[in-house]
Amino acid sequence: MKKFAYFPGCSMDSTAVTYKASLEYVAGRIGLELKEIPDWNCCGSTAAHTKNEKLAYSLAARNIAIAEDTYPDLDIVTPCAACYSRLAYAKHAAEDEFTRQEIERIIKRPFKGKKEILNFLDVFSQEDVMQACKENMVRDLSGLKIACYYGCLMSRPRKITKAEDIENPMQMDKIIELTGATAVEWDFKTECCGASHQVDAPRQSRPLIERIFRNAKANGAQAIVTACPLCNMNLDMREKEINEMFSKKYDIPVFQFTEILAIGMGAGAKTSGIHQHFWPAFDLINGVLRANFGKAGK
Amino acid sequence: MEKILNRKEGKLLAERIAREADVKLHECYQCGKCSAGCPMADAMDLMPRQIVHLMQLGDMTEVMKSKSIWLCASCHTCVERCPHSIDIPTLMEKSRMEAQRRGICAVRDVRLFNDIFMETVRGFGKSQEVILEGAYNVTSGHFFQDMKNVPKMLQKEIVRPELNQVNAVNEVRDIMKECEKGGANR
Amino acid sequence: MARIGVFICHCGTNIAATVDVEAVAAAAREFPNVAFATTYKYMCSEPGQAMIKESIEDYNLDRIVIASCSPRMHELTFRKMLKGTKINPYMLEIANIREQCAWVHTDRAKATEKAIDHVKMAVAKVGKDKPLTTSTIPITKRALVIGGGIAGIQAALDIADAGFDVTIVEKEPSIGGHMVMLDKTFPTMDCSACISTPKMVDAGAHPNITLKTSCEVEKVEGYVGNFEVTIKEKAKYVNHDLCTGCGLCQTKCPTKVPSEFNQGIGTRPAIYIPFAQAVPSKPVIDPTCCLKLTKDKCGICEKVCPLQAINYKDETKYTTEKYGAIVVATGYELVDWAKMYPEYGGGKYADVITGLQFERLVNASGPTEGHIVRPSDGKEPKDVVIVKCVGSRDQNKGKSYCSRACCMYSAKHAHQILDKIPGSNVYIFYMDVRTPGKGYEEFYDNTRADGAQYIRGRVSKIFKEGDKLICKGEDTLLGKQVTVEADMVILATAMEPAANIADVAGKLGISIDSDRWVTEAHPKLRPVETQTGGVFLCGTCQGPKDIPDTVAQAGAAAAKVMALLNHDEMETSPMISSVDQTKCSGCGYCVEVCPYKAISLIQVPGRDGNRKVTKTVADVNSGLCQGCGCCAATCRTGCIDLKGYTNEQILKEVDALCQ
Amino acid sequence: MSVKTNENWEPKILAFCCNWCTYTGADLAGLNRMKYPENVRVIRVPCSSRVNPQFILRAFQKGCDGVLVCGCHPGDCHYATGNYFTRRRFMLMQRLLEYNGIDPKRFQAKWISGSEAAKFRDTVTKVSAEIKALGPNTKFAEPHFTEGGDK
Repeated sequence: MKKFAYFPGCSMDSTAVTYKASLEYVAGRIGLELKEIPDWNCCGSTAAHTKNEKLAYSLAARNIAIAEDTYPDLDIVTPCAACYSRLAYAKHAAEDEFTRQEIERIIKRPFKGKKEILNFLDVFSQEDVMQACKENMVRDLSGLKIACYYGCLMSRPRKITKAEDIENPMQMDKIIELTGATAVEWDFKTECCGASHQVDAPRQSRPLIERIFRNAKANGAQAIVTACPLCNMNLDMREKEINEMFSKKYDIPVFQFTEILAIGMGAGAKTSGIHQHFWPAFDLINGVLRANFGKAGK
Repeated sequence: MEKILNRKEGKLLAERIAREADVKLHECYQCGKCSAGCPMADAMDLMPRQIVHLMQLGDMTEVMKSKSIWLCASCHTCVERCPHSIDIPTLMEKSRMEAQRRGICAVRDVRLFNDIFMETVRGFGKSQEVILEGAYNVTSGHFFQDMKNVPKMLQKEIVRPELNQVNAVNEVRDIMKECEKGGANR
Repeated sequence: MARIGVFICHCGTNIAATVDVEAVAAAAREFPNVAFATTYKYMCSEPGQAMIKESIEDYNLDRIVIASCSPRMHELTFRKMLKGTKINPYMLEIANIREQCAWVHTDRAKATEKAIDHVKMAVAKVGKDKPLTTSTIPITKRALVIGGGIAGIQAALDIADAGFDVTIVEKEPSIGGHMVMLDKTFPTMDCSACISTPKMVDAGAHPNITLKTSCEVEKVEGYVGNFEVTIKEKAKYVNHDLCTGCGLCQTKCPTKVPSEFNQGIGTRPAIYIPFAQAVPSKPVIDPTCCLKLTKDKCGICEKVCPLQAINYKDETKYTTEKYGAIVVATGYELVDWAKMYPEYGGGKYADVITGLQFERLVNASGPTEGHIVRPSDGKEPKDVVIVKCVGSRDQNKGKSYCSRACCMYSAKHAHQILDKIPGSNVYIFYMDVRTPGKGYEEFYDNTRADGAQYIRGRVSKIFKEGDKLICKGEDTLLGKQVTVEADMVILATAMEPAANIADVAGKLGISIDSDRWVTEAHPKLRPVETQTGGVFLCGTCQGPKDIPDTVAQAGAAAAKVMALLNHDEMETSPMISSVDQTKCSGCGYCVEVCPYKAISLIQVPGRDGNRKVTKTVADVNSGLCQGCGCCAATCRTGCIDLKGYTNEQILKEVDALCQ
Repeated sequence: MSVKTNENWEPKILAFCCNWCTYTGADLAGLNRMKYPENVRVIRVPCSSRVNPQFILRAFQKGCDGVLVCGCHPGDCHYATGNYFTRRRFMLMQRLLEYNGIDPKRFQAKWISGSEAAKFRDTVTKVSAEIKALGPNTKFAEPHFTEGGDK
């Protein structure tokens, strides 16, 4: 149906297995063709731009340059919020002709920087993609209350992301509601989860995760859904630790939005990836599906 | 220590950083909305607002000595809510680069993590979460951090032992070399 | 042969220090037609003027050039001086050798050379000056006030008391504006309604005042002293001549929509009197929600009305009337904070309210009868947060200006909460506390004594957890993040001009600034006048202000109107366009470019050889023409010229310079 | 006729300034004691739209080296719309002059408000320097001879 140049990012090949599996499943179902950018490299993430501005632009720009060459007609899509941000920054930097030429000199490739950079929320909230998802729904997740967590980098800074609403975005809410699930109104959609500092400044950044769980719970969410490998891992992997650290009893599984879509489209636990979570997620989904099973016929 | 305001050794540096970040320092009237919404503020020794104020005073020494510039998560909450759209993350970032050039670093671990991250990229062209975490734990001395999760990761096939590498890894190395020319971090 | 006198001013040392005035005088004596040239210490002083007058007599001068300060400074002074001589006041040119010469240059030789050039150009121009006489136009002794808030009411009362007819045009069904919504007024804590409703009644009953509610200005034509204004009266669907205001209809109406007067807290019916003390106290039907008018159902009000005053077929009416002066008092609205601040919930929390909503909550005649309760659940709030500068002092999200009244009304709100709810806590997040007014600082002191906790910092986020609204701020004096778990939040929301101000300003030909506030003619010396003659302003249409300032300004505007209407006729500037109709080809280009619609095409008898014909020519209305000269530069045959700045005069200046 | 290459040569520049904005701005520059080159002479007009293209042609004809037309910013005209006409009129004018071999730098239209004294100073300084660099205008000028011939 639609084709994109695809920049997976480093996490997609390692920790984000569930995202990868569910994305591939959903893309297959709705006919989304993702053409991986050949021999892509790390976008530099947070580390590069804290050290060296030119390096940050250039690492990201190499990938865009390859895509420009290989898939001249396709927009670039990336599953990771950090990659999205870095690629979009590089595109923004290229608006300045002097910087663009400097980047070309460094990466030794032609670099126009005109391609659209999209994240998967952008793609899935396109009307025809949404329609295709809707048509492929076979299960009903009614009753499941979800807090959609967008994180920082897909919203901010606005000059890079061109996001409509940076405090209360609605793209993901609309997408997951295709499954019948309810997106709850909550206030930490775009608050930082501190992922970039969880390794090097854990003591200072763990409370950020706790605040997100707290607000999600206070607003009645049973699950949190993300659209980024880093956000997802940060919340999912550390939920247990947070409970111990802050003496809390959060029981809020953390999904990728593609997992929820995959389940709605009929994927099993393995295919959707929900058996691979750190914090157990199977029971919640199973419970919802069982409760809805009787109603399905009507 | 008493601060003598009319000695403005860091004034030029502060002004240059502000210019590069496209910030008009005088616009800040210290409302504190940045710091109020900053997720990392609790861990910072100087509030983001105070960083801007020190730059207004031209006191870059104190800015570069602070932990705050290393703890900024670049989440951009401050700049979006600021009444004058003051780009604090970029001020922080540029101050951090200046501090690095002078060998000042108040939060060693952050710098270490960034260095290791970039070295794995230099080595493979892609970041390697396993090597990254391992190397960081060894060099930082936080040996067991996040280690509880490793067995589970392997068991659930979340992390596979094989490494990802860019074929044209030399190309990436060249880019890094080129960018590091003429002063490591400019 | 012209006999020109040239008078060069030293202006103390202001000019003489940089310009060799004697050399200028010597040079001037050599210019053609100059009969006399001299210098003097201060030309504008009384002895200076006397010296000029004597010289006119002694040397039989018929026109003069004065080389001195800017003509913007003393042109009028010297014209007045000439009134007492044999020379026409317009036979005068000023050479600006102070502001645009002595003060901006340091090289004495070059400055002197420039001063000589300036005098040369003025001499060249004055040679072609012609005597001009002012004409007069009659003045319509009636005033129109646009806006029926406290500013408009006060201005109308003052003008009416002076004996002139006044019409108030108000777009809402009642006059009263925002002041009548308020509960108490700072710093005296007078009951706002108690002091404003008598004024509303006075305005309604005044023999010289006509109220036109539910009306808007549709079109304005004419000029100072002679405006012709078309007023659009929206359909009320109730015949106010028959209606006695018994109010039966509104008790029976089944429709309920949010009440504008109560700021959305509480409802009103579709046929409604906006509030109890409304003037006129007669209902109107809101056609956007009335069942009869939208769906042709219901019709209950018509059935219950004992006087058959309901008329569903009522239509918009237009009337045109003449006025001599117009007062703009269109007031303010609150900014739409919900659109600007998603981080404060963007309007999704019922208990995050504006200051004006709080006024209705705390008002004894409001929807809660003065009980301060949360709009969401009717519970009494114990911990209240007030956030200042919402929408103001915020270039990024709102307006850059200070909204001026918020510091005081926030202090008032804090005082009221602490007074009415025992054991309550009020936290006020502020950046600066601005209290420049009589008794204002003392009021702020008292509010702190009442127990209001002032915290210096802007709130970054307001979100809900459970029953509480969590407000996150920084106490910038501590340098620490602080959080208040509040029951209710009041946002001190900024004022902005009325939504349709650009439209009104366009019709009146007055200017508005980038924030849409109406621009006064001079910020210090002409604060209630606009650039357009006969149009005055008062109140918050000019900028945020509190009630005392508004009322004072209304009085000032009224005084200006009275001064104008007190004359039977007025002088007009003679420096306007005139058409040489013998040369005019009637192309009409001038008609199109004139910003004042002062030029029209008329038919005049003319001659084509021996034949008598009628020909079309341009004609200038001297009352409308403001003397911009655009037509003169547009005219293809050169038949329109601007008196005082004729083509010939300016070309002479150009030639003089280039000699 | 030889082109004057005297280093002390000062251009003759004529500025038409509208009474309400630029003339006021120029007065303000004086009030603030700002300094700018002496070679600009101001003619006061009620509105920049009063300036007839004929005036400009005459100035160039008579050997003026540069002409400046200044008025209120578009949208801020004291006479509501006058400066829009100025803008259109002089965009054409500049192209016409260019077509006739007059460097467009010799004829410029600028918007300077009554409060922009510094802008007036900067504009005059810049235009003066530009025209000085261009040298004397000889295009339409009627040849005029200086005392003792021009060598």
